[in-house]
Amino acid sequence: MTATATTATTFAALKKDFPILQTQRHGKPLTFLDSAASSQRPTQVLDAMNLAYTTAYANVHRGVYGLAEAATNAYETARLKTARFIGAPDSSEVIFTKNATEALNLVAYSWGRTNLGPGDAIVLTTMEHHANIVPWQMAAAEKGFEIRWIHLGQDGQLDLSTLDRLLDGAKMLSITSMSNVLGTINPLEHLIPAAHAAGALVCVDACQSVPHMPTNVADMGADFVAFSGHKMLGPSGIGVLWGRMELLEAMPPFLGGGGMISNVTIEGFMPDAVPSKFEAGTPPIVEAVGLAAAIDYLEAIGMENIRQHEIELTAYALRKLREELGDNVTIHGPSEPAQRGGVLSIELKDVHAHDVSQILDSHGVAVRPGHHCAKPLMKEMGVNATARASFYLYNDTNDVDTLAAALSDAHSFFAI
Amino acid sequence: MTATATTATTFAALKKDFPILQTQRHGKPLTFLDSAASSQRPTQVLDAMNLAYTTAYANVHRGVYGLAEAATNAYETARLKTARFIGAPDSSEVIFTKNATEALNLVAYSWGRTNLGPGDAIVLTTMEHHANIVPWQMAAAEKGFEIRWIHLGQDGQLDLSTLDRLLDGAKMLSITSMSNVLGTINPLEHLIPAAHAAGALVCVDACQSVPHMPTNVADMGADFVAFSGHKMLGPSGIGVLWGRMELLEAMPPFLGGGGMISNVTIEGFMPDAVPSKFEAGTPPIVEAVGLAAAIDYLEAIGMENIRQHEIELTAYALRKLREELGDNVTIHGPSEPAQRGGVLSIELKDVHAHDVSQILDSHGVAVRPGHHCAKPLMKEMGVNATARASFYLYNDTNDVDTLAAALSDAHSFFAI
Amino acid sequence: MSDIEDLYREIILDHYRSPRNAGELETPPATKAEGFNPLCGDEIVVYLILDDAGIITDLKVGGQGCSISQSSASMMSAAVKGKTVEHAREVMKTFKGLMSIAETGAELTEPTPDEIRKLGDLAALRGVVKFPTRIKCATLSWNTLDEALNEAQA
Amino acid sequence: MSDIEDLYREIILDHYRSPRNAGELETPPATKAEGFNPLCGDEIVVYLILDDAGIITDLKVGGQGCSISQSSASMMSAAVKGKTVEHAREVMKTFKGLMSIAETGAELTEPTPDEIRKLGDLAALRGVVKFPTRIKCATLSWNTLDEALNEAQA
Ligand SMILES: Cc1ncc(COP(=O)(O)O)c(C=O)c1O
Ligand SMILES: Cc1ncc(COP(=O)(O)O)c(C=O)c1O
Repeated sequence: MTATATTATTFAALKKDFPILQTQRHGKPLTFLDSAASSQRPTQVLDAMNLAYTTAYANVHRGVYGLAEAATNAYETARLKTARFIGAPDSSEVIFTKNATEALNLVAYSWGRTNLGPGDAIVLTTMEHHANIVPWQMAAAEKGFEIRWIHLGQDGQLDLSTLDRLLDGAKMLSITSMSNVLGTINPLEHLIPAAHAAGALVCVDACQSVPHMPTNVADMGADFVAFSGHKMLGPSGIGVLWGRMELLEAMPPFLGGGGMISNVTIEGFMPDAVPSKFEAGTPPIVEAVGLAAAIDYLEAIGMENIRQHEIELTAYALRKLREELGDNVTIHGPSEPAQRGGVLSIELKDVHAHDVSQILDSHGVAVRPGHHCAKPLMKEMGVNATARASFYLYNDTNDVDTLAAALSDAHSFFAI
Repeated sequence: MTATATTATTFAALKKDFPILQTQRHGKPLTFLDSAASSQRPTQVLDAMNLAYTTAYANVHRGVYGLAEAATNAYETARLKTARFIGAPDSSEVIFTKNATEALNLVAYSWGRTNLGPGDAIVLTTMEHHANIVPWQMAAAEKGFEIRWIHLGQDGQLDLSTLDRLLDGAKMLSITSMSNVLGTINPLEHLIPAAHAAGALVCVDACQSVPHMPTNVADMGADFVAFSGHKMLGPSGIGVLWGRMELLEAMPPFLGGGGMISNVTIEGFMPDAVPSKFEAGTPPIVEAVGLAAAIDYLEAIGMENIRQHEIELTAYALRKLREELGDNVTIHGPSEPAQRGGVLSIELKDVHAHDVSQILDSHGVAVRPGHHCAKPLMKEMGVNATARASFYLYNDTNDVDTLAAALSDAHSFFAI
Repeated sequence: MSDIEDLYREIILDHYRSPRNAGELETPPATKAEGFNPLCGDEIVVYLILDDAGIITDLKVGGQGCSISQSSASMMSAAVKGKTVEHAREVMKTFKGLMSIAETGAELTEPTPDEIRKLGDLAALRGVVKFPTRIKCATLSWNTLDEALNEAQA
Repeated sequence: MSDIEDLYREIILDHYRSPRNAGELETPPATKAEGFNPLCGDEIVVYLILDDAGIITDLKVGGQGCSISQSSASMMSAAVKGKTVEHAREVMKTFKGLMSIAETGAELTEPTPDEIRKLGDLAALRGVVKFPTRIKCATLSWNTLDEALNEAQA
């Protein structure tokens, strides 16, 4: 692996770092196309976690002895690395959660319930993952504020024609950077300044973009950014919330317990400083070490290179599937590869997504059928379920060819 | 390792299963005595997690393809195993969280904020870990209910002389099964019926007992039970809430997002059934696999045997430290080993806990100084910090001897 | 025969392409129940009319979803329409046994060859059992039928 | 000399056993500030009186904690009592440099041998830097002094 790996062949060589990609399914080599749900991880990440567990594990903070210092150091180094990876001005602004969902709930509970009430409004899009809808619906039901929706427009893009009206008087715009169904990359460079101009904060669900392209939260100008470790070569069990220090400092704690207090008496408690304030209990210690190793791996390849690789692969896939299946296939989302991520929501004529996925599995091809936790979007798309194929740095054109052949088979199987 | 391992020698042989216990500190073999904060884990647990990551990883639920089925299966098997391990009548009553702290917050947010208001009262003890205090204080500040306290009495035991008065009209008793500072095992067999008779529910913080002795939630008769994986040979990043199905079904969700809904529209959402309702987002997938492997390991040894081993070790330690240090050492908590867990809060005359811990570290002995996230208890004990040594199945009398020698050294170092 | 061919037998595809008893009934007099698979978004709507003798005199099925859920619904409708509630519950039990699902609280009993023969077309769904996530697809219509029957009898 | 002997030098133990300037001052006229190490529960209370010329005419230290936090507080009191605020801040900066802590926004500058010599007894705390969790113990009294000075000057 070199830091300047840019050609498809070099990317193909990465596969050997991922033990699970060497396995077989039904006697066929595994073609893993479900990284949008959760990625696989390289040996380097697994090794880093094993090393932590076997040489440097103890509960973090508060310990004076060597193992506790080593574990605390590893955990805090992971925070520093994560902060640098996303361009956070201050590493204390990086809060480790269990997943992106907890990160978004943290914002909705702590910021939302404190700042929103009757007469207030927030803006979401119908393209959001349930993780960026339900926490707000729960808060709205409790606090009585309004949720306004940016709907889907043409070519898998948001309809921004009424943006100004929607933002007028709103206190928050919470929006995905990239749709996990359509691959649509939303124009944050336009939306964030517009929201700020209207006096609204911006929370970005960056689950699908942080793993696949360079991220700089300072340049982006967002107020909160949430993402998950397991979608970016890291382990399960860890997510990240980044927030502007000024906001985090003003917010009440979310979960209460050990590690988030500066004092507790039977009369009450005083919260500790950010980020401890938001990290109650034993944190995902070794998961943070794994995430740091994943970041090292990604940085060694280069996020620009990864993005470029995925654009090329997406372009190839759009062409190839059209060639192979013609009008029997519909691929939702933007038609221009550079405007989208490597997430293809596939509809095969006369074959239900569930059946597509099942037949593909018999070819060793892993794609996910269903609503992808985005039911409002599916409703606007007028579909019930799609079969989603999604790419990551370890995928190559061979994987796309296998996908295309398996889809053809599924189609002929059901079309007789 | 055999299922009938009962002698000290057999337990001593377990050390070889724990790679980190073969490491050294300052050129001395590691004597790890901080399992009450977080335990170490055997190769078997690490291997199970590596196997999952390298052969059976995908996001759980919703996937049709082989890896997704295998991962879902492993995750749900972990739920079954955990349920059986704690004697849960129904495995759906087992909810995986990120740690015990989240489990207790779930109860305080979802059950507490729905059922408690002005005029209501709950009962806690001053012996609680902050994780079982702060979530209730946060809810009380919001909802205006009263928190009543059972205080510390003699010999590290709770003062139950006013129990009836405290429980009168209370809606919840939330209490630790074993103090993480004193080792005190609370008389739940007496307290739970008393609380129920008074019409209160009982939430048990079982962080310190589930890893160390047999647990049967049905026999115990509690309504909620919370504990953490990392204290019972499992990985970081996973905790458990068990609750009675009837209660869980009536409670509103806590975190919102993917996986916890049965439907979402822009108008609102419908929660899924228990346990999904309480498991929003990508769960700690591989952490659950690790926890299941930890349970296998513990069950192979036998929880009764582990408890017996720790009673013997505690008895030996109490004797040995007294012999070696006489009146220069105070060990808080119940004097009778069978009434306590293997948690020794040590005060060394004229030496601050922080310094004790530091000197011990130079002997390779890992003990934790501080308030152990139990500041109200420390205040009642009249101390600011203790040095806590805690035992687990991999500790033996050699470890105790090393501890005693190191404490002697610390004492003479400072006493000159 | 590969697992996948065993799953998608011709008779299943036939029911999928030409579902029996598709449609709606007016409520009332019909009873209606909706079933929902949150994992894949499949929906089944069962309409039925029960006469005083406990016979399902009419039954229609609506909804949408994958070949397994839709063909299972079609076969279910054919298997119980015109039959007694008792008979319908018997078939349901046999079919769930075939899917490795025991009644709540009961031990799983594998259906006998004789019982399976009585299932008719439904027996073709036995290949589903090798694909655990699809079992929910195959049983969705039956759970919905169960609800509709309970309601009609309530 | 082992790390641990380097950490616990005799002069440190001496300040720990016989703390200088221990006690309280009446407020007002004195200014009081409390410092708190949530990790270990150490507490430092600084009382000081600043005259119009900017001289710390009196200073007392209360609180409790480990040998490092208490000896550091004692040494701090001896180093700044009777001195100007300017001088106190200078010593603080040197001491924090010794502890590898840079001022907010500034690069870390290691103190010169000359500066270290000027620290007097405080230089004995240099061994702490090898034990990162103890750095907070050593600097607690200084941060509390800083607060007290800010308040007195406000
Ligand atoms: C008694 C008790 N309760 C709660 C906790 C909190 O557990 P966790 O940090 O895993 O959330 C602990 C451990 O620190 C504990 O000992
Ligand atoms: C866009 C988006 N947001 C949020 C999530 C939720 O992430 P997690 O399940 O890790 O909490 C996902 C992934 O499922 C996603 O794709």
